[in-house]
Amino acid sequence: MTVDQIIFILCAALILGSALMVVTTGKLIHAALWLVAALFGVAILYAILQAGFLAVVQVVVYIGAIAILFIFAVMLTRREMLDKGAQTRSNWWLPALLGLLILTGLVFLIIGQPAFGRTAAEMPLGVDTLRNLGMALVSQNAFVLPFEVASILLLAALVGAVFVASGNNE
Amino acid sequence: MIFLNDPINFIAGWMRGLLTGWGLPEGLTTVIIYVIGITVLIVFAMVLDILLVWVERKVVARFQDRIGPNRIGPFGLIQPFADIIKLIIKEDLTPAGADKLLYNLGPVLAIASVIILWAILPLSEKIFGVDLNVAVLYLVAAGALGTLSIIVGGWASNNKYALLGAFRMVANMIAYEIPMVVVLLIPTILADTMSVQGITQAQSGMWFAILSPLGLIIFLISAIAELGRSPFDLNEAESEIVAGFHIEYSGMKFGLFYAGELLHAFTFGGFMAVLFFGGYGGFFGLEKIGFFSWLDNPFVQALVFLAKAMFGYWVIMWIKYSMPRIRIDHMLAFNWKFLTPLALVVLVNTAVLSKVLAGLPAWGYVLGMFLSNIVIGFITVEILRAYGRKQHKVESKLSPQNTQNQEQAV
Amino acid sequence: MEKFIIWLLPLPPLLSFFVILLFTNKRKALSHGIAVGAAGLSWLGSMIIFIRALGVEGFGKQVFGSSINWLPTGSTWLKVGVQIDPLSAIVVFFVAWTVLAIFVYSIGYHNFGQPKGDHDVAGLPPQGATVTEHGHKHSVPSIEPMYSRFFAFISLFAFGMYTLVVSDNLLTLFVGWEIMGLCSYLLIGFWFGKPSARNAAVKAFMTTRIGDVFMLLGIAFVYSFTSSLSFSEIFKPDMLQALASTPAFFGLSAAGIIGLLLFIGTVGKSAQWPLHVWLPDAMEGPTPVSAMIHAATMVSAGVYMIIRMFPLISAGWTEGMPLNTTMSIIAFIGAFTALFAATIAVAQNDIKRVLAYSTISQLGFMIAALGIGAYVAAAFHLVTHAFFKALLFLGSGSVIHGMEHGVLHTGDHVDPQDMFNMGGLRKKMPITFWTFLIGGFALSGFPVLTAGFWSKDEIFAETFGNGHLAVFIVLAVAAFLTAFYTMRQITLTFFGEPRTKAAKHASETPWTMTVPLIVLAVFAVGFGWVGIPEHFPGLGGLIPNWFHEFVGGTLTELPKAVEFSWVPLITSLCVALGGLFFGWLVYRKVKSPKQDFLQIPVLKNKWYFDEIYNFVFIKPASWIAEKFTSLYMDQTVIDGLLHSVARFSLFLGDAFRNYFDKPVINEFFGDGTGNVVKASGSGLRKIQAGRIQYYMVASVTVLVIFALLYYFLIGGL
Amino acid sequence: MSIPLSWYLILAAALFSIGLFGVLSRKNAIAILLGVELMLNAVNVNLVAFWRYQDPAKMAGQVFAIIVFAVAAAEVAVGLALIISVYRRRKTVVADEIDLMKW
Repeated sequence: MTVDQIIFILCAALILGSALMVVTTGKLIHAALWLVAALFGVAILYAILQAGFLAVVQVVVYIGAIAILFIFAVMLTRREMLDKGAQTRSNWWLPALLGLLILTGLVFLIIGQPAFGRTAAEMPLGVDTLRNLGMALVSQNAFVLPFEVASILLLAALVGAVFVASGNNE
Repeated sequence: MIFLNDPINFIAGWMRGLLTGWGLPEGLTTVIIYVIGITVLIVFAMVLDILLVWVERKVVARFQDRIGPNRIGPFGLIQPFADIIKLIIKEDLTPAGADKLLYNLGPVLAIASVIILWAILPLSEKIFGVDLNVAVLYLVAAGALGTLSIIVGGWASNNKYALLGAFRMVANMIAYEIPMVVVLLIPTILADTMSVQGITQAQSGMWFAILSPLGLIIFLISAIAELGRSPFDLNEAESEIVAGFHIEYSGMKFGLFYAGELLHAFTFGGFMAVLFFGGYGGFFGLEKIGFFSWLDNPFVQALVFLAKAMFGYWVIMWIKYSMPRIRIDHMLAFNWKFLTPLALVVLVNTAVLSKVLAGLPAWGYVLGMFLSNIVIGFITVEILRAYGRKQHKVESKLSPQNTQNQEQAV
Repeated sequence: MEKFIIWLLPLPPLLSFFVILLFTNKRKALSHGIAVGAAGLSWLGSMIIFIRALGVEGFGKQVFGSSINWLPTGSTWLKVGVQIDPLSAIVVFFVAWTVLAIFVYSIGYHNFGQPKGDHDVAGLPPQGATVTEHGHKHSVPSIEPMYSRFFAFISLFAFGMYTLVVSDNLLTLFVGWEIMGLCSYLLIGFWFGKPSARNAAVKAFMTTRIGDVFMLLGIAFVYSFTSSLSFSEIFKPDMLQALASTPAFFGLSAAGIIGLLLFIGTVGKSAQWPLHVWLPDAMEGPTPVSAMIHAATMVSAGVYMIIRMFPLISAGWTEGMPLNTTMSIIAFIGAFTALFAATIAVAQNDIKRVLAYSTISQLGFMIAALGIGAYVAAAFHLVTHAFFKALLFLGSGSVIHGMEHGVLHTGDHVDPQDMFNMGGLRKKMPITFWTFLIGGFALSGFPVLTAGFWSKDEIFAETFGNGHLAVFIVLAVAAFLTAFYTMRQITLTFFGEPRTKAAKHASETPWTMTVPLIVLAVFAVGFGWVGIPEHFPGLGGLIPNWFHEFVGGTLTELPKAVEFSWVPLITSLCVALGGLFFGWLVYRKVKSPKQDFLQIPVLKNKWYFDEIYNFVFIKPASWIAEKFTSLYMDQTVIDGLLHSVARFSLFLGDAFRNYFDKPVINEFFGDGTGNVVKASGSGLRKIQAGRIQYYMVASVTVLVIFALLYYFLIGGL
Repeated sequence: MSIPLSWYLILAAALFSIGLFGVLSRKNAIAILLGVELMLNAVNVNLVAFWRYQDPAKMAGQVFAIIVFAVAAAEVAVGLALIISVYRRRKTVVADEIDLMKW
């Protein structure tokens, strides 16, 4: 077992443990913070995968924006719930069963594919991933259209969210 | 002489030899060396932090025409250590109804969000934590963690002032993050890289502060807002919400918030030095002359860097102790209606000009960039003046004194 | 650089059309500002192109042009593009000038700056407004109610014309051609409240359509033969050789048939016999329209197109050889039209109709010249004619305008277009008089000074020099008649004493109308001097025969300049001066139509062509439509068939309804299904909890079940 | 890099299943959105892992991950706005109580 693998397993434990806490913990604000931990673990995973840019963006977007939004939403709506009572539905066993079924199925399939057992080749020298990514996002022959569409989606979501949440549209 | 030229690698090599000599495996050695390196960096930052307390108090005193701490040790240098001892032995209170885990997590996150920034601060060409190729973005990401620490601390205190302070702080940070990100792109464009080493080296001939003075000013303003220092210190506005998000904290937990803020300010001074003042280098080509080649020594560079960072820190303090606090709505309006658009204009200007002027000789490039900034600044000031005059007219029309005059005239 | 300008040439008028139509319809000043501005932009571009073209040595061999792939046709592309060669450069030159002049003229013509009319409605000419000035009322001209729309239409027209001229292929040329046809229709029927204008519009549209259909056939034929529509492809020497040597129908070669089909397009567009009938009626439109569309540009476009296609028509023919069939037909129709229209023109009393027939006649001159292979002469006359005929039309519009002013002033309702109601206007309208005189002299071919002389002289020289005597004589007679009716018109309109009160009170028109007149008058005089033949006695060689060199360069080999001969020159002098003299002599005393000995019915009624067409085509067509198709076919046969089908269907429907629909469908299937659905619905509605997570659980469950089934039954991935 | 690709895929599958469980079982609408975020992250882990293991010179995997970021941000912004709006009118964020659309 190499250092890489140890780090991966620690990281995976962090992600899965936090994720389990997200879906099971009683206090919603804790769930949101556990989500932050899980997302942080995913960011580390990206760093291990040598996608440094994505790792940092994961922190900026998920922890800096999305998690904060969640915490705000929890704070703004806590009066009624007050985190009392059961937080999961009474028939929680059915989703659990479904999740387990899907997990076993997927694991079964993944293990069955020998191609998935390989390890990654060394990162080729001289490949500037960040520059490539930037060029891919704005180059005509690559992804400029999806990129622009995504930005329009974000704009629309921004306007929509402000309108829906502003409360003046009674 | 090797130690003097490349201290970090020298020590690392020596330790690697030592540890592998003890029979430790290669991988474990690497991990141990990294852990030691990180620890040293953190210790360095924290010791510096203690000194900063003294610096802050001395400088404030001078601004306010006082002497400052002067009893314990020469020039009161021992004063901060005494303060620390006091904080440590104070009673550590946890309010009733507080969320214990989060309440304790808050200060830790606060200081951690600052310390992780030191990983990318290049003290010199050879002394640095790590040279990330996304360092500029990393700066923003660390800011996000800072936001999180404050909201966690404010929420967990179970105190309405704390929560209000946290809300204000978050609104503040999220808002001012936008001009900050935009303006961070200016050094990125000018240096054609996001790595801080690259940005520093790109400034060996000319500081970006001269190529983009407006970018520097916007960065400074949004950095102050990000720090939550006066005039943007609404998160702890004493007259309104007592002490804001850290109202319930006492003892060393409060000390961590306080130390975090000071170190954060100094770190931003450092980033200002790196992004706009050439970091550890930037002697306008002086170091290439044989007589001045000692400027390339890592320790000299580190000293230069710390001096520049201290200058930035001093500017932030200068502003803090000379400006009154502004109102929350004014602060947000200032950001959304003025700073963000201006930052975008400056960014577009820089991006376009850096391509347009690329063919010119160096002096033409620098002059063009500088003049374009001056022109934009002039136009901005003129627009603000026109707006101010209009505002003034409207207000004078509405003011009671004026109405009285009119009534008398009638 | 030039390429971009050429691409951009047609654009300003098009933008102007849309902007006026969509945004500035209510703002009159803005509308004409935009339209004139757009025309000005195109004018500027045209001048730049023209001047640059002058600077290129041997321009005919290295033209400006560029093309883009437009429509994929199998493995190849249909290309569209623009091209300016010497011929189109010269056409762009006069189009730009006349279009700009007429745009400006239209401002004054539609009474811009005058008050709104008292009873004016959209679709009728303005009837005048009453204003009170210094305490007493009087009538003044009123502004056109559809002012902005007019400028939108003429802008669209200008777009069509520019498109046609800059095209490097038959396809876009045809597009421009059809846009102009549409605009012609819209503008002739601009005052659609007048039944005569309506009918004239329909007539013009239908008549030119006949030509256009044949032209489209010709284009299709060209494409099927050469797989290309661009001129440079078609005019390649081996392509022309192949076209000329391939026999097609009626003993003609492919080139001949194509040329003939395209020529029929020209016959329609340029109003040649036998499709000439629409042009005189088109004078129902506003005068700027008559000047621009029906004198200077659109009808010239027909001639332009056939000149452009000259290499195709003359494929296999070289100078000095006997004419091929197509060219003979073209020469015959041109010469015949020239004479025939001239005879009608001498008997018309409407000032604009005289000019209309004169236009037909002059176009005949060009066609005839082209038919005998005088390429340069035809192009030369095209340009000079465009200038002086636009000038004459605008002058006549100015006269009518002045007369209308008199009519409104006196309240005396006389026809302001009838020349017998005028007289003595030279003192009332001096600028109009002098410019009209210049235009008229140019049309008559007044020697040496005027442009018309030089271009007409070149046609005479070519016909005579190449031995086409019959054509020469016919054209000479036509030229004599031209001079004669021109002088008749000038004499009746401007000389003598006013014959009505309205003529007495006519007044000069505003500067927006007179300035274009002066500009065009300069060209009507000056443009002839660029084409003085080298061997002309006295003047020849003083100025190099620039026009011949420049335009001739379009062809692969420069056409030979014809040998100088005294016969055509003297003929030309005689017919011009003689016609002018006789015209003045006969009409200086004439006071009313009764004293006019040329008011003979056959000429007055245009050789009864309208009546003949009415009898031969329109009556039978309506008879077939009304009697045969409508009464017999439609009402008896088709309707009867339909009625019986309907009756049978009714019977069948009834049977189905009573014996099948009601018992089986309605009660069993219909109500039965309804009941089943209702029952199951009320049972199933319990699952419709409205709770999203129920739905999600259900869908995920189904997904898992199907995945398992898929895996185990079909196996693997 | 001595980690097999399948480890990443199994981790992503597990994360996805946990997220799915959260979405299906939690009462609070905000908690459901938290589950959705976990599922989106599982997808992103897969995308980035395949990018790294397939051909790092082709950026499609990272680009898709970035677009997923954008979509996630948009989804959270609109979703939370809706929840807050619903909360204002109905004083509840329990998904089962937001059932005006049922029969």
